[in-house]
Amino acid sequence: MEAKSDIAWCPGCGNFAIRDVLEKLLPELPVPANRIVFTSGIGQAAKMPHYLKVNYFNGLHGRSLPLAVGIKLARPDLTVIAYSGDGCMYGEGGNHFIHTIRRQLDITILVSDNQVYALTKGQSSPTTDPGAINSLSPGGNRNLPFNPVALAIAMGAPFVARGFAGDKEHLTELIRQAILFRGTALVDILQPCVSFNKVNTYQWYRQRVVKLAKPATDRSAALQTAERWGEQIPIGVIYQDDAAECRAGAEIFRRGATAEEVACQIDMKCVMMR
Amino acid sequence: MEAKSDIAWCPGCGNFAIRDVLEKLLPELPVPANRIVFTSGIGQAAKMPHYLKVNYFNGLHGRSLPLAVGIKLARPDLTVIAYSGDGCMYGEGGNHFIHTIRRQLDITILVSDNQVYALTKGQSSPTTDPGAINSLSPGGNRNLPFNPVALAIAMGAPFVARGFAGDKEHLTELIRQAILFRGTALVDILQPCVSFNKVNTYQWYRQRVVKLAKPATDRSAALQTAERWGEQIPIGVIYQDDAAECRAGAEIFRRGATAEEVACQIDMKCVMMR
Amino acid sequence: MEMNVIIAGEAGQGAFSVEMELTETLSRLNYHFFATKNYMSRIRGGHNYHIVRIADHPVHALSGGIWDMVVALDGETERRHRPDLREGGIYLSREMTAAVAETAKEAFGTVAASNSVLVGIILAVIGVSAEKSAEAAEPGRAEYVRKGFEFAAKWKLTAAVPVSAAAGVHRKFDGNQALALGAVLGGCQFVAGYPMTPATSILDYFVTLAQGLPLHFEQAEDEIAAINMVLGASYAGLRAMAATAGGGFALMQEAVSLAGMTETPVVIAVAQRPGPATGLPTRTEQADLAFVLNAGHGEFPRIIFAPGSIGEMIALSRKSFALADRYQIPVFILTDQYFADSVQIVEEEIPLQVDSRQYPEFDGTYLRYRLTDEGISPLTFPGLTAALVKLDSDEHDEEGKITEDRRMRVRMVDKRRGKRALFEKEAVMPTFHGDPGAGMVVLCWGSTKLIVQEAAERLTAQGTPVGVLHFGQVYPLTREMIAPFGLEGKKRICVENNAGGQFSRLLKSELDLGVDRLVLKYDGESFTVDELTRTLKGLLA
Amino acid sequence: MEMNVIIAGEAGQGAFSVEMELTETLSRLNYHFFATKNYMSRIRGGHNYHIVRIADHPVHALSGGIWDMVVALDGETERRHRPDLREGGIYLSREMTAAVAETAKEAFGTVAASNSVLVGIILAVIGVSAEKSAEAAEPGRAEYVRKGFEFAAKWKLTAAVPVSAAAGVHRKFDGNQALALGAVLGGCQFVAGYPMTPATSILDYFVTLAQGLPLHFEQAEDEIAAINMVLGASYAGLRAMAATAGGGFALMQEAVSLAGMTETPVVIAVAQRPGPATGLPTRTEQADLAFVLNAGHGEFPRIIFAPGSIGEMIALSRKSFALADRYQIPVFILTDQYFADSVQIVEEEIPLQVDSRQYPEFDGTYLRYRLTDEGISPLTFPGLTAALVKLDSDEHDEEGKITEDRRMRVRMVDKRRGKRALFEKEAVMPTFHGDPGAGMVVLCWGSTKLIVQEAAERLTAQGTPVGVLHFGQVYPLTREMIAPFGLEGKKRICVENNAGGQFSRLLKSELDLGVDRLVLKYDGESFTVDELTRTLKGLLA
Ligand SMILES: Cc1ncc(C[n+]2csc(CCOP(=O)(O)OP(=O)(O)O)c2C)c(N)n1
Ligand SMILES: Cc1ncc(C[n+]2csc(CCOP(=O)(O)OP(=O)(O)O)c2C)c(N)n1
Ligand code: SF4
Ligand code: SF4
Ligand SMILES: [Mg+2]
Ligand SMILES: [Mg+2]
Repeated sequence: MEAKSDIAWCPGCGNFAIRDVLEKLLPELPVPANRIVFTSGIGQAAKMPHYLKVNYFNGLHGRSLPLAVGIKLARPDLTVIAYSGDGCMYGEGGNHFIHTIRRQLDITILVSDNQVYALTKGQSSPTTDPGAINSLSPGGNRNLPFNPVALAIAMGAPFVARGFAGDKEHLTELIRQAILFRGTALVDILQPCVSFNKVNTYQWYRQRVVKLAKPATDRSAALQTAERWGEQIPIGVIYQDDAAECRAGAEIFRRGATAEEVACQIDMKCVMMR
Repeated sequence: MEAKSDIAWCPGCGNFAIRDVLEKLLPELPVPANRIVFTSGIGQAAKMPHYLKVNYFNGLHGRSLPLAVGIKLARPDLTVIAYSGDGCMYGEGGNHFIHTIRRQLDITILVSDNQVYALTKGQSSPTTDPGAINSLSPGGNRNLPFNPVALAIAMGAPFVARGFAGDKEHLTELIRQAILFRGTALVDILQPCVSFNKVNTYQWYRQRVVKLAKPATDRSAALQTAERWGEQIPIGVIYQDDAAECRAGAEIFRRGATAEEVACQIDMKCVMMR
Repeated sequence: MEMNVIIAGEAGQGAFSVEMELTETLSRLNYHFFATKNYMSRIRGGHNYHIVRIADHPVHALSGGIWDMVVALDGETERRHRPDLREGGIYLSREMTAAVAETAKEAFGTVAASNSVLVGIILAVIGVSAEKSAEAAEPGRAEYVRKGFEFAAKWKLTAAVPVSAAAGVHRKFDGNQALALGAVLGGCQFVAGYPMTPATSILDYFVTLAQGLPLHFEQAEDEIAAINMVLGASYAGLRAMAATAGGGFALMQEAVSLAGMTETPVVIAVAQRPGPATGLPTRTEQADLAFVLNAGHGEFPRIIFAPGSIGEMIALSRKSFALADRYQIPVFILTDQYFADSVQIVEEEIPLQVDSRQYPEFDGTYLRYRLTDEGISPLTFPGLTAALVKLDSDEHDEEGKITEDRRMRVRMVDKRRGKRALFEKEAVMPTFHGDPGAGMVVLCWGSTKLIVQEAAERLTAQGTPVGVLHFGQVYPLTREMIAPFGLEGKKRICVENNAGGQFSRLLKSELDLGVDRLVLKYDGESFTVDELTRTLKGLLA
Repeated sequence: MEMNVIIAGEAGQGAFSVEMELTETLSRLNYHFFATKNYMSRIRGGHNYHIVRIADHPVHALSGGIWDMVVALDGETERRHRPDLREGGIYLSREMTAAVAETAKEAFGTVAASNSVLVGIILAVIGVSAEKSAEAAEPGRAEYVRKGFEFAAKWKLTAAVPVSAAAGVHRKFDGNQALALGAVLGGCQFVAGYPMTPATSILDYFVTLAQGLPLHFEQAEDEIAAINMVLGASYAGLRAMAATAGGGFALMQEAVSLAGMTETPVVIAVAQRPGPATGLPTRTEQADLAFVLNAGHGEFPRIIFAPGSIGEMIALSRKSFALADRYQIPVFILTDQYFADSVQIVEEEIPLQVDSRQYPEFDGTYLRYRLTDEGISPLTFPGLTAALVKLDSDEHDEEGKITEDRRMRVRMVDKRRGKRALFEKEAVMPTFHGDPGAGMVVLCWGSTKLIVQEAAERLTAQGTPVGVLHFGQVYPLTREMIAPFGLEGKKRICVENNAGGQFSRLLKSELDLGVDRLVLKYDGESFTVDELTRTLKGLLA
């Protein structure tokens, strides 16, 4: 494994804690490393797979999810995890976020949510607090905050959780459950960025996070929990629907068609009117 | 005005009714035609501005909203209305839909929601019912439906309504209110497509629509109303928050800077460290 | 012996169905024919027309001459097409087709039957017997077709323009069906897409084939998602393709660059229509060559095919997948609305065996981007063995980890770019048609091939020998590709369906080959044989 | 007389601040200098370095020679940069800089003060007095700088490499500041963007200027939104610009085509970095020329500038807006990370008057796409008069309504493409530098200009006269642009910071001008004067 010094994060970055969690958790899963595939975008968070012993496709900023969808559809036998930052997953990749949920595939979505575009030096991300000041918002961020947890629940995601990099044990369990859950599972992880987010620090979160006892199974109640933010920030599984449908990928890998099958198919279809 | 025969819609298309509504309503607004700007994308719905006496920028598929944002920011004096279809606004343009709401600008979003990609001949759109069969989904549409009304409310839109092309009077009032509302206003309009949507017909909707007496002012209640679909489909203003903040555009049109102002600005800033 | 018929009317009036049903029946009756369509971007109304050229010899282009028969479903047809009816040609007026519809409704209880009745009339005109026609009719429509023969008899049209069947048993395809079939034969198992004319029918046909074959189609939320899904599927182990038109392809640019950087094999079909922007969404043009050639930021190699016949389309579409895998590059197939919507019968045999990927196995020391002597890194897929497969869109080292090392950067750039020299060696040669001794040669690419060839044949027959050199592979271009044809000594004319002469510029920049004259068309329609013959004649005079 | 100093260390250790503060102070002290940076795509750790070349004469490039002074903030510096220290050069070892930090912390209670102390040391080395330095220091940091003089005295470095101030009062800019300032001077009032290195600082500076000027910046959700917002703002009446890097620009392709079709004036700045895909996000390259040249599906005209000096950047960035408006086209400004991150002082006067749009008024008969004799349609904006302004991404008629008429299509294509002939007449001439009689000429474009020029000067001084022809306008290229320089008779060498020789291909396809030799570099770094001098010498020998 990597020496920590080869890892391109700042000392003290919340991503180290998340990496610790994954490094320990992944070998415990009932899936060998070579069947785990991470996709990621671009950003500090998106470098995560480079520091784990897994297959990965570190693609474009914002596009980790369609990569994951393609992989899962092609290879239902693989465990597919999309990993990226808040800017990548909810900003540039926002359209994929909402539509991937609609596909009902067995994909896990993990987000290092540091409420900032860190790699590009601290601009507002969709989850940045209103009023936050940075180079491109000297007068303060003017946008309503994007609530990924509420959105995922509203879009019909069957497993939606919020974790905190400052509580590794709790986070380990959330991620474990998310990966083992059969269906689209989101864990939005509160990840302190020591370089660019001087507000939402470890301490700030520690004073606010409250652990949920158990997930809501009612979407309306879950949405209300999801809306809570500020003095109290709920962490844990916020919504879970074990009965939700889960669509399987296509069982076609290494099953080429024969010339006869093609002949039959084109005789049947090709000569018929469309 | 156009002869109806010059309009590129099918006879009986729900868009004609919506056009009637707009044709009558726009001159009644306290804004002259030359201060009304429509933006639109590509699709049957997106042709709407061509058939009205307004300024328009008929842009790319999915991109009516960022055009509208640019126009409103540049010219707060203009009344800006983004018009498109469900595929355009919620599919290709999904990312703009969620993030435009976050900007809290005074823009009206009108959607001819026919639950289908009509111009390209009937494929599933985000609002197509699960199971619906068409050329690209011969086994039935497998995605969870996208609920624009719920999503808009969850994202914080302050005025969210659903209208029906089959009730012109009611629709007129909804659109009037949406345009006059100061803030981002969505009217998702149930629009029968006689050529490609044989399920959600005029009759089908007529049997189901129920008019809401008044909008919820509580988001949680509004979300529950928004979730209703099936035997009863609520139409009317579903959520309204008159107290919501509304960000004004920039008052800079035709106010060029002088050389002195520039000199002063670069002397002050340029020589300071960033 | 041939018969050119045009069926024209509003969108939704049935001209499209008449064309479909007619070509279907003609192919069962072993006729040679070529059919194409001209339609507006609307679902009902407007004015569309469908052209079927029926012949006793192979035909693969729009004649463009005057019509032997015009079938009017609307009033506009009279104004637009009747002037081009030849003297003594057959005109089915709007009143006559209305009478057909009336009768169909009365006799069969459905107006839709009138399409089949019209098919019957046309078959009668070319002299097919009522019995044979009824036999070859679509299931359940034999009676409708027979009714057409009654009309033909009444109107004295029977065998008015006789054409005999001579094709033998052959399959018909339109260009997009050929593309999709070629892909499936090339081992493509995964397509993700977002509908866009004129590429949608590629998706449609793939979905049709997927009904009975181990293929998957996924409708994406946008084109960016589509191409990234395709790259994900390719990485995971399936040969995969994206298909779209210019505007959709514009959205795929960043992912094309990603494919180049990660060396992920991918095939991308771009069906051209007139731009810029939305342009003329249902018309034709060849104006995205330069765009595809330079698609994606940064520098990386690619191959671009632009087949010109159904057979070539099937073959090159198939081949694209092998090349994409072998060189781990994006391979492009350029087509256009004209080719996509033209229905033709294929005289040659189509080999139906399905190619497939190789699935080499490696141990845990596997490096996705290993620098090898051959210049190509070993490609395999996740989950087959202990080997981990790591792709990175940043510049990377052999393992697939981000690197900022300058020397590694240079080695990786050289490796990627170096592949071009390898695939240049197996470039698909252009095809020469006509008199090799002719002093003039017409250069063309993509869908214009068979139009140009027929025009050249006519000119040669008229005493002006002309050769045609058609490029099915438009990039890369190598000196070896043109060496056998002695182009330097000939007068060179380049025919393109665009305004900028994009291919002629490429010939200049890649091969330093200038052309003497450009023949360009950019009104949204393809060339016709007649028109092109006239233009070339003017130039050669 | 000059002093080349390199300050190197991990990201976050302060080398960046030292460079910033040093150049700031040098510019107040009226020194000539050039500074640039070399940094990794990470926020902390790794190894970055900052180079400042201080001279008694104008310098505008990286010398690249051996260092006169190396300041080590980390251990890596010893290994990486000490070998290039000249004999007798100054080495501030890691221990020494640690001592500085220690002292700074003790004396001033903040480690950050050590950056200013280091600045003081460097100023002492070049022989500035402590008093003057303290006066020129950043507010509140005079004491820190003075402390640097104590260290210099202790280490016997005072005036070790003396350089005198000779620049007079001039402003310093980096390339991206120049671009943003030029835009504002050109009347740009609206920018929408999404952060992406190396374009982010264009946005940063625009935002800085917007603090006191009537400008608006909007941070978009993605690049597609950014460019569409920009087009919306332009349509509504503001001159507007988008700025991004290759990957972000890839996402703007469809909208570039939209600008072409709707004839919406727009300026797009593309700051190049090494690709493909994410590539080397913080390094430099000139490999997006072909991409920009062919950006957007379909055919429509464009202008591309690639300025080579701060003055030229300000002038051409300004000019872009006038041209975009006049011809209703997209105008591109190509820059790169090297230029973006290089800080230089500008000797020439910068005219600060702000250009503005014209707001012509029309009555209700206004047609946005009127076909006029001059070949340009009248441009105005909504809400000024009764005129309605209708833009359409489909092919359209004069009013701006969708049309499928073939003749109208051809007229509109001809109108759009015809604009090229008009703006070719006001092409920006390339600039020639050096001996017009030299038998060899080096062709270059964009950011390499001043590096190539200095290399040519050195060669000329060494007895090998070389001319340099730099293209600030890279497209379109016309014969008139090169006519005065007698290139045909000379040996032509093209220098490019890419692997593909993209500009040389353009010279071939546009002007039929071949080059004899290519000098390419694509390891992520720019050329240095030393390196280029050596390479050119090799070629000329
Ligand atoms: C298309 C594109 N746009 C912009 C960028 C530049 N970029 C790289 S990382 C990043 C922001 C990352 O933010 P986030 O996803 O929150 O990750 P973090 O660095 O905060 O972990 C951006 C804008 C890019 N690489 N590609
Ligand atoms: C980038 C891009 N992708 C695809 C298309 C093709 N296209 C045109 S209209 C349309 C669907 C329109 O659906 P919707 O927005 O619901 O409008 P409707 O026709 O149903 O009114 C599509 C996919 C396009 N024009 N541009
Ligand atoms: S900038 Fe922030 S997110 Fe990035 S590595 Fe540093 S602390 Fe972590
Ligand atoms: S296809 Fe449907 S939406 Fe389009 S015009 Fe016809 S009825 Fe209306
Ligand atoms: Mg982040
Ligand atoms: Mg629709």
